[in-house]
Formats: sequence, structure tokens, C-alpha cells
Amino acid sequence: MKHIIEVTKANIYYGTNHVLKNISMSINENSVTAFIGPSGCGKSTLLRCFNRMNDYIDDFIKEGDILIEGKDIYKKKVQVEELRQKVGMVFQKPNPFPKTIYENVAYGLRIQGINDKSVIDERVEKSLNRAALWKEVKDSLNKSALSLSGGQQQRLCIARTLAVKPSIILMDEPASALDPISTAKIEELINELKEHYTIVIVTHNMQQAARISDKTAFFYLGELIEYDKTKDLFIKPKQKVTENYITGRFG
Amino acid sequence: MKHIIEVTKANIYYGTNHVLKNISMSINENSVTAFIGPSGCGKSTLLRCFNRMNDYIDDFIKEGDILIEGKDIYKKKVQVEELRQKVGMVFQKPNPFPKTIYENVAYGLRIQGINDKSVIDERVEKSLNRAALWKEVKDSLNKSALSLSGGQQQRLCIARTLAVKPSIILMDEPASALDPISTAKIEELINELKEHYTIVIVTHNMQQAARISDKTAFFYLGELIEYDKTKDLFIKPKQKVTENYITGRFG
Amino acid sequence: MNKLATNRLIDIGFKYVGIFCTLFGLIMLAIFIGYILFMGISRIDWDFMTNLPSRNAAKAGILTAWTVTVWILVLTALIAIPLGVSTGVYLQEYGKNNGLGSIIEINIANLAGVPSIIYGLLGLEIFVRVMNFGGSLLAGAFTLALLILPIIIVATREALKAVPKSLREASFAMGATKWQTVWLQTLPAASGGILTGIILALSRAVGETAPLIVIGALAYVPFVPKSPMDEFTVLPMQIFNWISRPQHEFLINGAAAIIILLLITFLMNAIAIYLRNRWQKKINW
Amino acid sequence: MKKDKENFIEGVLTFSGLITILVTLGIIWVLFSESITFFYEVSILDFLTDTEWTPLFTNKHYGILPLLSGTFLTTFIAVITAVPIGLSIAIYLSEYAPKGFRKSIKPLLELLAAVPTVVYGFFALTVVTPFLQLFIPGVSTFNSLSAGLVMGIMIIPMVSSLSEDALYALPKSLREASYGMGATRFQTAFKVAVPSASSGILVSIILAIARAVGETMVVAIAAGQQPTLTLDPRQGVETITAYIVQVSLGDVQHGSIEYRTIFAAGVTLFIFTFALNNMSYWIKKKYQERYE
Amino acid sequence: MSNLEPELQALRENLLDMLALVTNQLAKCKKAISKLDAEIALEVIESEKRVNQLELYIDRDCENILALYNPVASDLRFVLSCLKISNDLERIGDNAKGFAKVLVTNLEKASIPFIEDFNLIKMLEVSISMLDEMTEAIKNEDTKLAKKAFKHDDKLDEHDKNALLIAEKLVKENPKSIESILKLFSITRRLERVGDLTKNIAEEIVFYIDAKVLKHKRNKI
Amino acid sequence: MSNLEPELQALRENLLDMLALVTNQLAKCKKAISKLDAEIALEVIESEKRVNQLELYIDRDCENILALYNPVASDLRFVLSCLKISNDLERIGDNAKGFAKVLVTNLEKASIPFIEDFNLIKMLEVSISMLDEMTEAIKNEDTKLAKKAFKHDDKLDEHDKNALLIAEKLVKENPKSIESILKLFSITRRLERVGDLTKNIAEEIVFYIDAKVLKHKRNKI
Ligand SMILES: Nc1ncnc2c1ncn2[C@@H]1O[C@H](COP(=O)(O)OP(=O)(O)OP(=O)(O)O)[C@@H](O)[C@H]1O
Ligand SMILES: Nc1ncnc2c1ncn2[C@@H]1O[C@H](COP(=O)(O)OP(=O)(O)OP(=O)(O)O)[C@@H](O)[C@H]1O
Ligand SMILES: [Mg+2]
Ligand SMILES: [Mg+2]
Ligand SMILES: O=P([O-])([O-])[O-]
Repeated sequence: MKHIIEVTKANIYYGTNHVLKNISMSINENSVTAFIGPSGCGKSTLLRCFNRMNDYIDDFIKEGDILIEGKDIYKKKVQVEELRQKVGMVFQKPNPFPKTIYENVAYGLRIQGINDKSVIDERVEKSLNRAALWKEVKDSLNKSALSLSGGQQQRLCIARTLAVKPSIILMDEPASALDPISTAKIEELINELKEHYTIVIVTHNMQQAARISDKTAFFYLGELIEYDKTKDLFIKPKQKVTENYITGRFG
Repeated sequence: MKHIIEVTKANIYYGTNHVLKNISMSINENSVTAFIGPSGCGKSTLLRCFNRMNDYIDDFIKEGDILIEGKDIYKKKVQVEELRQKVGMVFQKPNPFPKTIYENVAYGLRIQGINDKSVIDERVEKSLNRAALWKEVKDSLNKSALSLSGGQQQRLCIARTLAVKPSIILMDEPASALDPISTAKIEELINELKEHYTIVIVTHNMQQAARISDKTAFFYLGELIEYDKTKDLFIKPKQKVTENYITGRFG
Repeated sequence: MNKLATNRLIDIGFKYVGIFCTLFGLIMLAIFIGYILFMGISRIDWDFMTNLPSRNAAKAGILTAWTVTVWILVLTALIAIPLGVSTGVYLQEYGKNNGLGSIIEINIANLAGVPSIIYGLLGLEIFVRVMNFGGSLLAGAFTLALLILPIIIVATREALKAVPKSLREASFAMGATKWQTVWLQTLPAASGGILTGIILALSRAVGETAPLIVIGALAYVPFVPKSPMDEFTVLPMQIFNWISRPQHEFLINGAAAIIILLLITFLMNAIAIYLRNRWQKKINW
Repeated sequence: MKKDKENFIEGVLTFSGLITILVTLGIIWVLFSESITFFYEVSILDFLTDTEWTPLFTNKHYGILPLLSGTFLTTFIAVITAVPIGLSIAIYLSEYAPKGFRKSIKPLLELLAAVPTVVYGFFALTVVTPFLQLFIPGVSTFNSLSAGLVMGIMIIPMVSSLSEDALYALPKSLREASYGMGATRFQTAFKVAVPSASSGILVSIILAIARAVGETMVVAIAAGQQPTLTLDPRQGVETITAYIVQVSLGDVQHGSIEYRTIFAAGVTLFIFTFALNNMSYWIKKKYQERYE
Repeated sequence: MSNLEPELQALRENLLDMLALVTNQLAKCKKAISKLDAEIALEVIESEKRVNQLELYIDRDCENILALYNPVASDLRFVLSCLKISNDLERIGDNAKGFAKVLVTNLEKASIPFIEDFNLIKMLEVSISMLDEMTEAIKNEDTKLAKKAFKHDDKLDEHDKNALLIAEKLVKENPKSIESILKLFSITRRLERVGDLTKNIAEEIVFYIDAKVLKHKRNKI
Repeated sequence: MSNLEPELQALRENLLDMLALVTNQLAKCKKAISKLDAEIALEVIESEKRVNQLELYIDRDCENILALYNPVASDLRFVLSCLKISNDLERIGDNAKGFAKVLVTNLEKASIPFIEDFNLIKMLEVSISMLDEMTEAIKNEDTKLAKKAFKHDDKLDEHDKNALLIAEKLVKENPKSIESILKLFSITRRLERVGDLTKNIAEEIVFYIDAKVLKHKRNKI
């Protein structure tokens, strides 16, 4: 299996706060990788490094290398905008733009300067389809995205990300604001998407990590403690601290 | 086992929205009862009926009877303030008062007009102890409650409720805003409290309901579909819709 | 990816537009303060502060003006604060969903936008004529109190609104009554915001000129008022009077008085900003 | 007993709320009762169509148009100064500026609005007008350009602060969504943030207009007191507010027609600001709950 | 939860495969014993490895499902049943192998009548049809069918009980063939076990479909 | 998760109880056979009900834990092991009962030497000591101890393999006691099963402590 993301000896600081310590890991293409660990262990920080969403934080410092498709994404000449089209992101709370459903999905194309209606139409339909939302919204594409339910909004956010043809999708607790039924739908979707996309997901919900991911990385106090096939991690973790965390015997 | 709460043919409306339909149920004393069900099915509404927190909603209409310790709590002459001291409530997000830890716990006594320092001192210590927080805060009783971590804040909220000696504690998703470790602590606490208190808890997390409750009530579209021992509900539910919900085959 | 390069260029371009505009505002402020200081600072001395106004520019001072400004401040505060805060509390905590509440709410929104000079007309009719206070300090205080009332009410409301619903629920759930909840929880939690609003409102009152002109405050009052029923002038009136005169000396007097006035308003604003920051930090639970 | 206390307190609070209604009723009553007597003497048609306003002269004309044009001219100049600058500042602060910078710059800008208006008048008269006279021929000592520009500077913080608040109140997630799609900050600002906060921005502009319409001292001091019907910004004009000040400063007999003119002018002013305020109120109300 | 469905499906298929394999083992035993064909018996012994393999697969599947998907209600009951059924099937496979082993060890032609006497073919037929019923019961989630096993098993027990007397009689009558008789005697016991184990499977099927525990109960209907 | 710990504790205790009970059954079998005491054998048969009961308890505990607490890692492995161990123990109990049943049915004094010949007491002793080791292994989470079972079991298999020859010889030599000999022959098989089952238990113990699957593996060390 190809490694689409490679992290080598990464150290991340916020000012003097050493948030991630000497992380090295490779993430497989077209698979689901879950990041778990207690609050504040640095999961989101690492995830956001993959599309440089941490750029705007003033005192953010990165050491080590992060390669995506073999290229160092922190090189000077890398265009972040381009990177972010390749590495899409879905957030904790559904955050559709206060525009129509159609315009939400079209947004990524428009900012690339694509305005050809037929191209956009086609891409919107395809993305919504892939995000398993087309059936529900095809008759109301011009309604405000805010009129959708939480779960639908989140799928819309996924569709919007798909529209710019990313190869990697980062998700930071994408279902934690949703009820169990919507959560199940999102999980199902993730399962379908992994055929064509690499998905990296941060989740607080260990059961969720167990259910949907192929590999799981457990972080603790900024260190990558264990990174293994999900099955193995949940049935026979190698590290005591992992075992304690997943069995709830912690602290 | 004694039935401390008895609901008979309760119907609840918000204006014309029929939110709870013909609910009848009895809740056992000194046990944990969990309410589960999809979003909007009316769990919180029913819970809030038990201490009349819905009173301030203008178009709230209740039919049927709700008895606590054998008394109809919706009778005219019932003093809500007194009722709420007997039926405490813990909310989804930890909501300590922006006062010191000590004053948070003392609040309930003060509003009853109790100002004797020795009485309050004693009650504060006892409540904090019972909420498994005394050890952590005994040296910083005069610090602001907001300086505590989320999990500690939630335990403080529980301590505050205990201080007025309730017999019933209502909890509306008390751990959904907390990380897994704090959640585990709250669950442990609930388990200890049930010896002396009747606990009714709304939770979105089925595993949580499974872990901590003695009986579970499953609501769907405003109806009480199934109400049984938690074990039985999760191993051999009687209703197909319950089965579908707990196994995640829904909608 | 030519498009991308253009987009990035536009992005950077706008950044400098933004910086320029921000600096423009600040530079105007600086020029202006510098100019005033340049003109007026040398005129400020002990005599200027303690002399009564005079037709002789060199002898004229602002004793009347600033003492009355203090008087007015106190009176206005006494009238406006209780009224404003209790209305704010009523709107946010009691009347939110009833008809009266929404009427009052719309009413306040309108009052807040009524130009100050209209309050002058109101004061002229009601306080000066109907209540027969004449062009007195009391009439001025009442007029200004009404003028800043909406500001205080709105600030109180906003501050109360910022208090999370969960705090109220927590208090109710403990068995507190509505007033206990307001008095023990909501108001203390909102106090920082309310105080900020009050100070900003008062600083507005300090600088108001137009309504006082309309109710007939006199620009020339060569004595310090002894009672609220006396005639009065305030700092801005004094300034207006001086700068309306053709003689350059009076212009300099005006500049000097402006320095004092700015000092007072800026000081009040600084206090308000400080309080607001502290309060906002606290309320972010 | 507990109940009695609660009811009493609620009564007191309701009463203070009612007082604010009395204030409004007072304003309306004062303005209209005095103007009605005015309109007994002057026909409304004349009032609205006559192009001269000379109530203080012996040849009396009561045409409000010159005052209105003066008001609108100064307001217009102020608004076209304040809106672009204020909006740019708002967008820069919310989308570009480092957090610390934003926090310290905003209160400084707000000081611009805290400066008493009489002081701005002084500034317009003694600094801006002489400065304009250097470049633009024909600028008179009292002119609407100078007054308008200074008023514009004065209301910059209204536009920038209120707009910035509206922009800043947008959930952070909305911006992150846009960045995450590969948008630049400019695109994010203009395609997502500004449209999403449009109602708040609109409200800020309307309020700024209302403020400029009602502004008194700057125009009274710097724009002059000649009610001329002109669109030439170099000339002196008189606004409604300036006229009221002018009359108030003079010795006008209570109950005289001159006295009543200020109420007629006041009513006109009130109607305009009332309309603007209501507009902003309803816009705000309509869009308030969008992100809650 | 979306992923659970296919996992359960895969589990069910593995279970049915294992069931088919074990049934086939018994069918081969029958063939082998009717023809005294050591070749076929060897096949049975060989296939035991695959049975073991399948047991391990099913165990691992069950573990994964339990660890990763937290099944409840019928899903949980199904997984638990699979765990137990696969165990039972493995033991049936074991017994089939033991049975076949005896057939491989130079059993004389002379012992054919003893096979008759011990009723072995009849017992095998009953066992096979019981397993077939289990397959149908699982496929159609039909507990009635599963419960038939309880009656059939009684027949096998009957045969087994007689085995001692038959053996005694045969030993006395055929002192030369003692070894063969003892061997055949020992394998009747095995068929009795097969019946018991199939009964256990039936109990598990009832448990997972109807959520009723029949194990160790007298009255199973 | 707080509630899980006591539940696991209770489960462990039930398991140890069951283990003790079954070990005791075998010990009683030994006593009964050494003295040919039908009374004691009856006790064994009686106690089988309690073994069954305990198996049901443990099954139910495991189900509850799996349904309610979603155990993972070592917790999950422990629960799964318990499920299987209890099943194995029940079967050991079954075999003990079968063993005892033979002792109850009028076994003649004459057969005492045969007991010697079949090495039954020795086999029982090995079985008992194996089970004792399992108890210790579980109590101390000691997989080394558990693994000893694999060697012990080889001894039992040895004895069992000889049983057929011994039976043949005895039948020839004591044509009068055929019934007793056949009965004893049939129960050596049972002791072999006990060894196998204990070996399974040992595999489960290793699985839950070391997360290694030894079942159906050749090399178990
Ligand atoms: N913008 C920031 N500036 C400074 N410190 C930060 C910032 N964001 C996060 N941190 C700190 O970095 C550490 C790791 O944060 P991060 O958000 O990556 O944790 P996490 O594992 O995602 O936690 P959670 O599960 O709560 O989201 C924390 O200690 C946090 O306080
Ligand atoms: N204050 C209110 N006014 C009007 N309708 C309400 C109010 N609160 C809740 N409802 C409606 O009542 C129904 C039940 O709400 P409730 O909050 O009891 O559901 P819930 O089961 O607790 O859902 P959740 O799991 O999302 O908290 C919903 O349809 C909701 O829209
Ligand atoms: Mg995070
Ligand atoms: Mg709820
Ligand atoms: O393995 P058995 O229990 O069938 O002997």
C-alpha cells in the first residue's frame, strides 16, 4: 500500500508549549486512519498540519518533515491554496456557508475561477451524490444550506470538499456534534469514501475509531504511543498506556 | 422497590406541537434510570417536567399526572422552589456560578436563608466529598469555580445540587461535553450516588446508558416505546424499533 | 495556476489597503490631538482652571464649566442609572416574551437613534417650560439623563444577554426564585458590562452640547452654581462659545478647554475599555 | 410572602420600562403639538415646496428644502468618506490583522467616536477648511465639504466597529471552511464573511447615516448658517440641526412663529431618523437568530 | 455501525461454510463405513484441518466484531452463538475425524455385520439430517426447525445406550474380532456426542433468534 | 467504565468457583473409584447441576458485560476466555458425571484390578493436578503454569492409546467380566477428553493474558 502522508520526526510548538514530540508516521492511501487520545494530546494539531491550517497561528513552530505524495508541504514555494484543494477538511461542527446548497458545493470551483455552469452543475451533482445527499436535496438545491438538519449539513460539508477533487480528507471529530443516527450515516459515508480517498479522522469516540478505521494512532501527551491496525490496537494493544486508555482505566 | 416518580398518561405540547404522547411510567427509588432515543423525541422535555423547569416556556401545556413521592407536583399550591430543592438538576454543559468553589456549593443554602457558617461549612465539605471532589479542591475552596477543569466543574455542579439534600437528581446529558476520562469519573460518581439518590439521566450515548443505568426507557417520536431493565433492553429488546435503534439500523 | 497567482496578489493588495485605512483614522486622530495640544497646551495653568469666565480672553477660566460638568455628571447618573438598569433588567429577564416587552424594546431601539438635538427640544418643552425648571442645571441633567437612558438600557441588556442561559437554569434548578436569580447571579455576572455601558454613556453626556443649547444653557455664567436650579454652562458649551468668537485668543482658550474635555472623555473611555476587557475575559466561560 | 416580594419587584421594573415609553410619547407630543400650531400658519405644501427658508427675516419663507439639501449634502459627503474606509478597516481587522493588533487598535479607533462633537467642529473650522482652501479654489470659510469630511472621520468607527463586530461574530468555523477549500483571505472575506455578515454591515451603515443626519455641532460650527439650496460642497449650507441651534442661541419668544419653526424642523428630522432607525432595527431583528 | 452489517454477513457465511464442511465430513464417514473405504476416511481426516481453520476464522471474526462494533441485541446474540456453534462444529469435526481414524486402521471385512449391529449407518444418517436441519434453521432463522434436533438426539442416545449390551454380546460371540468390536464400540460413543453437540447448536440458534436460553433446561419447547 | 471492574471481578470469581467445583468432582471421582464407593459417585452426579448452573451464570455475565460495557483489549479477551473456559469446564463436569455414572452401576468388586490395569487413578490424578495448575494460572495470570498442561495432556493421551490393547487383553483373560471391562474402557476415553479440555482451557488462559492464539497450533510454546 502506498504511503500518501509521511511524517518524519515532527516537533510542533505553540510558542514554548511543546505540543507534538518527535512524531513519525506514514498514512496509507485510500484507507481510514483514526487519531485517538485524551484531550489536548495534539491530535487536532497534527491533523491541521496536513493542510497547513495552522499557518495563521502566530506562534506556531514546526520542525521535521511532513510529506504529502512525496512532496514537502512546508517548502516555501508550496502554494497553500493548492495544497488545501488537494487536502480537504471537514470540521467538528457542520459549517456550511450561509448560501444555497448549490452554491456551497460550487464554492470551491468558483474560487478557482471556474464559472462554466455546465461544469459546475455536473460537479455539484456528482459531489452530492458521492456524499449520499443528492437524493435528499436534489429538489431544493436553491434552498439555504442552513435549512438542512445537522447531519445533512455535515454531509453537505463533505460534498463541498469532494467538489474540488481532493485526494485526502481530514476530519476533526466530524460527528461529535451529531445525534447517533446522523453519526451512523456519516460513518457509512466514510466507509464508502475510503475507496477513492485517504481519510484521516480525529475522534474522541473510541468506538467510532474502532468501527470505521483501518489503522488507529494513539497519542498521549504529544507523543505517538501506538500506531497499528485498528483490530490489533483494540484487541491486543502493545503498550500498557494504550490498554489503559482504551479500557477506560486512566488517570 | 418504591416508585418515587410516577407519570400517568402524560401528554405534553409546545403550542400545537404534541411532544410527548400518553406517557405512563414509574421510576424506582435509589436507582439509575436512563432515557434514550433519537434527537427531538422528547427526553429532555419529560425530564424537565420532573422539576417543572418547563414552567417558563409560554406555550407549554401538560396533561395527565406527574407524581413525585406520591404528590402531584403540578398542583397549584406546590411551591416550585421547594420542589426544585427536592429534585435537583445537572445540565449538559457544566455551569458553575462565577463565584468561588465554596460559594457555589453554599448557594442553595444561602437562597434558603441559611447563613450559619458552621452549618454551611459542614454541608459544603460533605457535598464535595460525596461528589468525589473534596480531595481535589479542599485547599482551594476560595478559588473561582471557573478555574476548574470541565470534568471537575461538572462534579462541582453535582456537589452543589447535593448540598440542598435532594432525593432525586435529574441529569440531561451530563457528560456529553466532557472528554472520555472525565466522563468515566462522572459515571463512577453516578454509580456511587445511586445508593442514596434516585437518578434520572438523559443520554445520547447508548453505551453510557448501558453502562450506568438499572433501567432504560426508549423514546421515539414522543412515545415511550420500551421501558425495561437495561440488561434486557440491550440483550433482548421486545420492540423491533428499539432493536433497530440500539443496533444502529435506523431510518 | 495563473489564476491562483492573481488571487494571491489581490489578497496581499487588500492587506495594504486595510492597513492604510486603519492608519488613516489613527493619523487623523493624532494630527488633531497634536494640533490642539500645540495650540492650547501653553494656555493651561492653575488660573485657567480656577478662573471664572470673563470677557477678557486672557483672564477667562473654566471653573464654572468644569465644576458644572461634574455636577451634571452626578445628577445625570443618579437619574439615568437606576432607571436604565431596571428597564434593561425588565426587558431581558421579565418582559422578553410578552407584548409590553416587545413594545418597550422597539421603543428603546428608536430612542437610541433619536438625534440629541431632539432631546433638547423635549427638554425645552417638558423640563424648561412645563415643569418650569427654566434653563437650569436640573433641566440640563434631566435632558441628558433621558438622552443617555437608551444607551444604558441597551448596554444592560447586552450585558445580561451575554450571561449564558445555563447560569439562570442552574440557579432556578437550585430552587432560587426569579429575583434571587437576577440579583445573585445574572446582575453580578453582567456587572462588568453594565458598568462599562454606564461609563461610556456618561462620557457621551459630558461631551453633549446641542441639547443644552436648545434648552437654553447660557454660555456666559460668571459664577459657580450653588443649587441645581441655577443657570449653568458646561465645558463643551464654553468651548463652543469661545470658538464661535472671531478673536484668536478665544480660539486658544477654546483649544485649551478642549484639552481638558478630551482628557476627561478619554479617561472615561480608557476606564470603560479596561473594564470591558476584564469583564469579557471573565464571562468567557 | 415570597410571591408578594417577587410581584412587587416585577412591578417596579415594569414601571421603569413604562417610563421609556413616556419619553417617546413625550417627544412625539412635544414635536407634533408645537408643529401643528406651526402648520396652522404655514401650509404644508409651502413647507415642502418653497425653496427658501427665511423665518428669521422680515420676508418670511418657510420652505424646508434648503435645510434638507444642506443636511443631505453633508450627510452624503460624510457617508462616502466613512463607508469605504470603515469597511476596509473592519475587513482588515477581522480577516487579516493579528489578534493582538486587533485588540489594541479597536479601542483606539473607537476614541474617534468618543471625541465630543463640538471639538470636531473646531477641527473642521480651524484645520480642515484652511487645508482645503489650499487645494480647492472657492472654498468658503463655512462649507459643507469640510463639515462632511470631518463628520465622515467621526463616524468611521461606527461603521468599522459595528461591521467588525458583525464579521467577528461569524463562527470561526465558517472561515476555516473557506480556507480549507483553498480560498485566499481576500476570497474568504468577500465571498463568505461579508455576505454572511451583510445584515450587520448594512445596519452599521444605516446607523452611521442616521448619526450624520442628526449630527449638530460639527455642521453648526463648520458648515455655516446660510440656508441655501445648493449641491456645491464648497459653499456654506445650513442643516436642520444647525438651524435649531441657531434659533436656540438667539432670543426667540416662546410661542412665536420663529419658536415653532424649530419644532417643525425637528419633526422633519425626527421622521427621517425614525425611518432609518426602524429600518436598521428590523434588519437586525430578522437576521439575528441566524447563527444561534 | 454501517460496517457491522457486512461483517455479520461474512461471519454468517463462514459459519454456514463450516457447517457444510462438517456435514460433508459425516456424509463421507457414512460413505467410508458403508464401503469400508479407507481412502474416503482419509479425506475426512484431511479436512479436519480446514474445519480447525474455519473455527479460528470465526473466532477471530467474532472477536473483531465484539471489539470494534460493540454489537447489542440480536447482533450480539448472533455473534455469541457463532462463537459457540463454531466450537461445537469443531468438536463434531473432531469426532468425525476420530470416527474416520478407526476406519483407516485396517478394519477387517469381517466387521461389516458388526457395523450393522451397532446401527452405525443409521446413527450417521440421523446426525447428517440433524445438521442439515441446522443449516436450514440458520438460513431461514427458523427456530421450529432447530428444535427438531431435540427429538432426533433422543434417537441417537437410544442407540448409544444399547451399544454396551451389543458390544458385550458381540465380544462373546466373536472372540476373534475383539479389537474391531472394541473400536466400533468406541465410535458409537462419538456419534452420540455428535448428537449432543448438534443439540447444543440448536439451543444456540434458538438463543440468538428468540433470545431464549434453553441450555440445561428440561423442557426445551 | 467504572462499573466494569466489579463485573469482571464477579465473573472471575464465578469462573474460579466453577473451576474449583469441577476439580472437586474429579477428586471425588478418584475417591469413589479407589473405594468403589457409589455414594461418593452419586455426589458427583448431583453436583453436575451446580456446574451447569454456574455455566449459565457465567454465560449470562459475559453477555451482560459484552452488551453493556463494550470491553476491549485484555478485558474483552478475558470475557471471551471465560465464555470458552466455562464451556470447557461444563464438558469436564459432564465427563466426570459420565465417569461417576459408571461407578454407580453395580460395578463388581472383581473389577478392582482392572482399574489398576487401565491406570484410571493415575489418569485422574494427572487431570486433577492439571486443573489445579489452571486455577493457579488464572489467579496469578501466569501463562507458564498454564502451558504445563500441554505436556501433562500428552501423558493422558498415552494412557488412552494403550486402553484399547489393555481392554482387548482383559476381555480375553476375563470373559466373565466383559461388561465391567467395557464400562471401564469407555471411561478411559472420558479422562482423555478431560485432558484435552484442560488443554483448551490452558490455551484460553494464554490467549487472554498474552493475546496469543495457540488453539490448533502445533508448537504451543
Ligand atoms: N492556537 C493555539 N495556540 C496555542 N496553543 C494551542 C493552540 N491550539 C492548541 N493549543 C494547545 O496545543 C495542545 C494540543 O492541542 P490540540 O487541539 O491539538 O489537542 P487535541 O488532541 O486535538 O485535543 P482535543 O481532543 O481537546 O481537541 C493543547 O495543549 C492546546 O492547549
Ligand atoms: N422551548 C421549546 N419550545 C417549543 N418547542 C420545543 C421547546 N423545546 C423543545 N421543543 C420541541 O420539543 C420536541 C422535544 O424536544 P426535547 O428537547 O425534549 O427532545 P430531546 O429528546 O431531548 O432531544 P435532544 O436529544 O436533541 O435533546 C422537539 O421537537 C423540540 O423541537
Ligand atoms: Mg481536537
Ligand atoms: Mg435533550
Ligand atoms: O469434546 P466433547 O465434549 O464432545 O467430548
